[in-house]
Amino acid sequence: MSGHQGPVAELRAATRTYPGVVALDRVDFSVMPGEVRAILGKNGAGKSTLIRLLTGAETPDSGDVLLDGRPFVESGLRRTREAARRGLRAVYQELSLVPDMSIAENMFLGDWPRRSGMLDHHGMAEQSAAAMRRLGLTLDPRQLASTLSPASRQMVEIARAFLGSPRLVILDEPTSSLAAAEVDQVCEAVRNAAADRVAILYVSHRMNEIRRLADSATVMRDGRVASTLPVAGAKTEDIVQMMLGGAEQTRAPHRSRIGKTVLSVRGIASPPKLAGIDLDLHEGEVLGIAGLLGSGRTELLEIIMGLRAPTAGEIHVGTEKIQKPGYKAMMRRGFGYTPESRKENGIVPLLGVDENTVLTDFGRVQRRGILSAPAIELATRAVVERLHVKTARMQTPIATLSGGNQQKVVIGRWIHAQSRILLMDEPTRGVDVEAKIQIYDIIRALAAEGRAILFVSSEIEELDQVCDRVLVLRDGIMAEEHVAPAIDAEQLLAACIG
Amino acid sequence: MSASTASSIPARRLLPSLLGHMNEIGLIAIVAILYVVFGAISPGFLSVNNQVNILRDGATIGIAAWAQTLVIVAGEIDISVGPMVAFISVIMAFLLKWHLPLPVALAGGLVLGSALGASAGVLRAVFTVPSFVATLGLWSALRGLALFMTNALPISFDDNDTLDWIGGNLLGLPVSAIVMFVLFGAFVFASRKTAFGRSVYAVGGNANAAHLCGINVTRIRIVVFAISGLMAAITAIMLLGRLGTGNAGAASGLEFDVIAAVVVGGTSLSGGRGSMLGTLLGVLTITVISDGLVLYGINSFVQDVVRGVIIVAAVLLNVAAARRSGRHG
Amino acid sequence: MSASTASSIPARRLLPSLLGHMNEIGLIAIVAILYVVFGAISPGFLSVNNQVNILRDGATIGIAAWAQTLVIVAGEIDISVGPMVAFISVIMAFLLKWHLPLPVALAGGLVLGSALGASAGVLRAVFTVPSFVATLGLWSALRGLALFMTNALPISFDDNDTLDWIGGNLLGLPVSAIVMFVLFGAFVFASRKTAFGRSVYAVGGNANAAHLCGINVTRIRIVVFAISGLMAAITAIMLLGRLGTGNAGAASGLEFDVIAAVVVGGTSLSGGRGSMLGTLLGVLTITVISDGLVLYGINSFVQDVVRGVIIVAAVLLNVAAARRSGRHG
Amino acid sequence: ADPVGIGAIYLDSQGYYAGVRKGVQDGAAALKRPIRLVETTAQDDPSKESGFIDTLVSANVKAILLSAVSADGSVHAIKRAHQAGIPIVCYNTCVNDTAMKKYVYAYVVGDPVAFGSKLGGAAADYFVKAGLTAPKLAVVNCEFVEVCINRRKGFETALLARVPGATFVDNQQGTTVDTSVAVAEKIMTAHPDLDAFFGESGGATLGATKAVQHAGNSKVVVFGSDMTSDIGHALAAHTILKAVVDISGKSVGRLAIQQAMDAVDGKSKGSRIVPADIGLYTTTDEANAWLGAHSDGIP
Ligand SMILES: Nc1ncnc2c1ncn2[C@@H]1O[C@H](COP(=O)(O)OP(=O)(O)OP(=O)(O)O)[C@@H](O)[C@H]1O
Ligand SMILES: Nc1ncnc2c1ncn2[C@@H]1O[C@H](COP(=O)(O)OP(=O)(O)OP(=O)(O)O)[C@@H](O)[C@H]1O
Ligand SMILES: [Mg+2]
Ligand SMILES: [Mg+2]
Repeated sequence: MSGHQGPVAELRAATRTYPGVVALDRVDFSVMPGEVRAILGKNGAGKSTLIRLLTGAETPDSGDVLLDGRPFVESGLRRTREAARRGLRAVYQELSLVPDMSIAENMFLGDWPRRSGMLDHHGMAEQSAAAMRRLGLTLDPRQLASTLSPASRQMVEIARAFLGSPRLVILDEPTSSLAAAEVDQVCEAVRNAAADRVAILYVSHRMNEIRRLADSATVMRDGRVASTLPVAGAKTEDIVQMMLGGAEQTRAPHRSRIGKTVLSVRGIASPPKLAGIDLDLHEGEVLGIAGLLGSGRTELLEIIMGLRAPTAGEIHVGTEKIQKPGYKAMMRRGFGYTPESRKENGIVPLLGVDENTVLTDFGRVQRRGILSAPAIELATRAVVERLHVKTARMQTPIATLSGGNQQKVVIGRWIHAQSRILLMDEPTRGVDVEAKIQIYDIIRALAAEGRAILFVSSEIEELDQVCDRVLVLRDGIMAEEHVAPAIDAEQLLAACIG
Repeated sequence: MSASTASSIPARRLLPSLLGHMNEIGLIAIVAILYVVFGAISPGFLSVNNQVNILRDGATIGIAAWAQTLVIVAGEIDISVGPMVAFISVIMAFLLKWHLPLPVALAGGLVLGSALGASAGVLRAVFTVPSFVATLGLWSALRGLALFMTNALPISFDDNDTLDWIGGNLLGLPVSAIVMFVLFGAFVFASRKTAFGRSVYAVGGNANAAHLCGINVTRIRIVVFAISGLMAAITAIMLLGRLGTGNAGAASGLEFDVIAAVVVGGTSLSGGRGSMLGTLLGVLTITVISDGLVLYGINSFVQDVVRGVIIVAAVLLNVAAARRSGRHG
Repeated sequence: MSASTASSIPARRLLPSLLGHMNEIGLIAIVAILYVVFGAISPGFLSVNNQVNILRDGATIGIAAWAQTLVIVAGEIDISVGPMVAFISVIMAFLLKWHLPLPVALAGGLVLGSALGASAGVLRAVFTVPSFVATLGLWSALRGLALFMTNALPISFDDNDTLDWIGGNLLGLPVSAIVMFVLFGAFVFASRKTAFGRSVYAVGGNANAAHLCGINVTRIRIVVFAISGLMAAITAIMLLGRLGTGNAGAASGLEFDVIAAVVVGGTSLSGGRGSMLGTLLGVLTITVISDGLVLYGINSFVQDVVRGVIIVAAVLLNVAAARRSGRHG
Repeated sequence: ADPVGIGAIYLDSQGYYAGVRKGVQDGAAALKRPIRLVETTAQDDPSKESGFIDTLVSANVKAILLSAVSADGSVHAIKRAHQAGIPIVCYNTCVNDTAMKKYVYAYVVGDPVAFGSKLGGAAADYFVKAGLTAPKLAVVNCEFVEVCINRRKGFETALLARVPGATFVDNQQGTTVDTSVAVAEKIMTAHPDLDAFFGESGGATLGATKAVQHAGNSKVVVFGSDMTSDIGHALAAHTILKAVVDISGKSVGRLAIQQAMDAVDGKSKGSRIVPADIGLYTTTDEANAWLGAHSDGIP
């Protein structure tokens, strides 16, 4: 360890631009050993860019990056390795596992331990297993990363960050696909590390986590540091206000009228996760499903949509019993599905916002079998305006939008298709506070129109904000039901754990 | 890679539509340079006659290249083009030799081409055999079959006025070039203005997402290969018109030229991105290089060297242009 | 595809090690079937002599295929193999003809091969030219250059005992086959047990993640192509030993056989996944098919047909086996 | 009795080798002995040829017929067959003289220089008759194989001997019909004052003829090699194609299998070279006669 007593990491007047955007604008930033620093800001505020400068993944256009008071020696592609050598670990926002490699190899990616010149697979497996145990994970380290659920992948990445003896651990939205129990594990790991004088940078859109963990917070807005302040004294509203830069916050509107049953599920089983699920969904209702990581919520949605065959049980849509399940057939019955992983299964990155919107139903934007540019423009504009999607033009490739705006388009495509029943799997994952509230509003407004919504979320706090009713999935069955207005986050969490 | 990008931020805002076509503009510049150079050094290069030749040669690559663009945009590849063209020309020649009426023979060839293409598509889409392997199988099998059926000898048939007309010119333009341009229009239209065309881009861009939006990914994949087979059959008709016989050894290596034209045209081999206009310019580049070099009269072996260098240089310029315009690979 | 996947998750936990090698087991079954069939129908197929032949032919494909496996696992492709082998054999023959000592001539060829491969790697890694295009350029240029330098005539040189020994047998095994097996061992070791090998898988699987973890993606890409060039040079030495002259027209179409062997061996063309053992079995499959068909004595054109069908069938079986084992493409 | 295994390697997939194969098969049938032919194509590649020879050796064939890909490049492989005690019969092309004396039982050949020279003579006849003292010629070649280079040498020598003013303005590769048509068209564009084409192979000849035909009323004529039905018809028309030189594939094949069986029977030989007839066809009548004799279309 160096004898340096100053900041572990520091940016001085760092500027980074991308074509068309100034992602960071003369930012000064520093973090001290043992400090847990939260970084807050809307989507696109520049949080991830700041982090990539610290980890050496990118170089600033101007300004300095210092680790333990010393600048990088290496330049370009070799920087990340130097940063790792100097004790920096990071969990990036985008998935950074190699799918066809084992967990153990992923844990040591790029820096595999060797014994007499050869990779030490055995040692790797043991150390990985130990690192995962510290986070309460019991996965086989030889398992391939591609076979893991999104949540397990994220846990593996977090375990990777705490391997060895780091000086600074950076976590960029580490809990975006985690449920409450896992979040607790992560919090504990962070606190233990901080006690060992490891500095932590923690990016999250979840305010309550930040309150539990962070000593101080840096709020970013439009590529600049708006303020750095101690968390203890600050009021949440003030922080949110700082992030938004004075914009008005809206609150979720009132509950809508519940109509007749549109979907009923009876005895759906799919071992080993689902043992017999019953649920009813009504017109105008937002039905939340809470559960722990891996409790089978995604699987349930996939079964309902006909993407996966259950071993037992039946599904009724209205009065009709589904005989031959199939995704396309469910779409025709008015179902829409927004998948859990936006990047892998949601967006077509190179296509524009417009085409990502009309993909679900070209029929509506055709004139005599020919796609009509004005019709596409009109249909997209309707969705974009209604959902407040922030995009320069309708044709802008969706990959260049912020996560929240991408998610709105993914929801919007089902509005375009006029779906009556929406199944949403983690629709607010990786989305900033402002966009989250907008998405809640959208969901409530859709329900108010008489649509039925099945809402899966691992962020317990948001369930009581949007749902009329919450079912708790535990041990493969719907263990409990909580009905608004008596939905309470703490009770739900307790119910999930069982 | 993400590192070391950025530069011309203001330019982007000024000319977004122009810069969005940096790729095509770069190719036009390359073609222009080739015209200037060959115009100066290759005798007869600029003659009307030779321009007609370029168009005729271009048609052989172009018609197949339109379909290949769709195939590659869909994230697949079809390397069976050359043998497919040869095989179908042989089959049509046999049908004509047996005195079947021309429309029947040609229709037979077109149906056969589509069916063979579709079979590769089924292997890919239903049985998840990688398309390289599925079409490699066709590549080997069709060439062998054509050679076996003909003993490697040309198959001749009675003179046929319509076929001669197809092999000839109309208003000074080769009929095959006219067919190529008409099909180009059709493909531009299909790729931009139809649900099918856009679905191809969606499937190539993210097949999972396309599936979850209700696009029949399997069908799209089968259809693009069927179209590729159909275009090979049309190329076979043009070849039959030009040569007057069915030749099992014809169109050898055509798949390389076709794929090179598509890739030079800026279509990404990883799918989801590409334009018909780019491919048109790619076809022009490849054809002009071959033609200009032959006219220049350098050793045919050196032609291969120069061709290799120019193809790489063209893509290199193109990549550099795209990078300046801020679009990243 | 995410949809309608999964199913037999429990099976996976029961026999993970065995099922993880479903691919290899499937290929062993295919090779076994080929042996039984050809053993029955092709006279002399099972003779020791012919097994030695299969090994010798296998070496021509195999040595290049080990490197190609790394290239494809890294998410790239190298189609320049055939012309590279021919070109380097010609250069080495020239060096020998000018009475340079054998070690110098061979070392020169090896260095040249690595350098040419690395140049394709630089085009890919630094200038982001797609590897298909970069190696297509080499493919065209090297074949042309070799033919031009030799006028398509073989280049002979003084008899050389060491080269003859390389072209001959050692303890009843062809020296080239021994070289192939030694290199196989080296590649298995490198791909499984060294940081370089694992980095190749990481780059092919997720280049971005690899970069963020400090792996020098650019260097890995350049090195895999350099290795591919080096292996082509070694293949050229074997060829020189076998033919005793440098031939510009040799090894034509070798790239197809090599890529087919790798793909039949279960390596995914989209990168990140593949095994050397699979490639070994792929090489065996391709070689046994060619050999058995010639011995069976069917028309050489029909051989192409059968080869095409068997390659597709092998991959089809393999895919089906992998699907049963619960692994998905 | 067990059939006698005979290996036959054809040079590439040109139609000419279909004639050779027919000759070999007919010849084998005519011998009224059980013969098992093991055939394959070397695709102009010495490495493939070498592999096939090894395969044939292990298949226990009693003799191998081949058209060597290269005079020097094929020596090693042939030597191996010789050492395994298997007699080699070359046809059409063979290895260099020294190696041939050591390893080859017989060589059925129409000498390519003589082949080219015959056609060169015919071309000279034509130019002299037409009163052209300085004709401009272009070659459509197949010079990635050596035999084609020798054909051109013979042609040039014979022509220049009698028409010293003749010049060769271009020489480009084109062996499959589609490429040779395109190449010939371009040559005509580059050299509008061209007088004649020399096609070194069947595909080249046919391509050049088609190209002239497409160009319409051109005065360009073609001298070509290797008869096929199409070429026969074009020669019969006699408007563009004026002379064709040909070695009958069938007769070469027949001679080759004959020699192979002699070798199997251990007959000793006087001369290694077995001459095959080189036929020159310059008139409509000769063309029609050829077409009549080859009604199955196989040369
Ligand atoms: N590789 C890139 N190329 C172009 N623009 C980029 C790139 N990476 C980031 N940007 C842009 O830079 C800005 C800052 O992005 P950054 O990822 O740092 O935001 P963030 O605060 O992490 O947002 P989020 O909360 O959505 O993760 C955004 O406008 C983004 O679009
Ligand atoms: N070992 C595995 N192999 C293959 N697929 C898996 C594996 N584990 C999870 N998955 C799939 O990944 C997806 C998400 O997994 P996850 O465990 O998060 O979902 P889940 O069981 O539905 O629980 P959750 O309630 O967290 O959504 C599901 O489709 C699941 O079937
Ligand atoms: Mg971010
Ligand atoms: Mg889930």
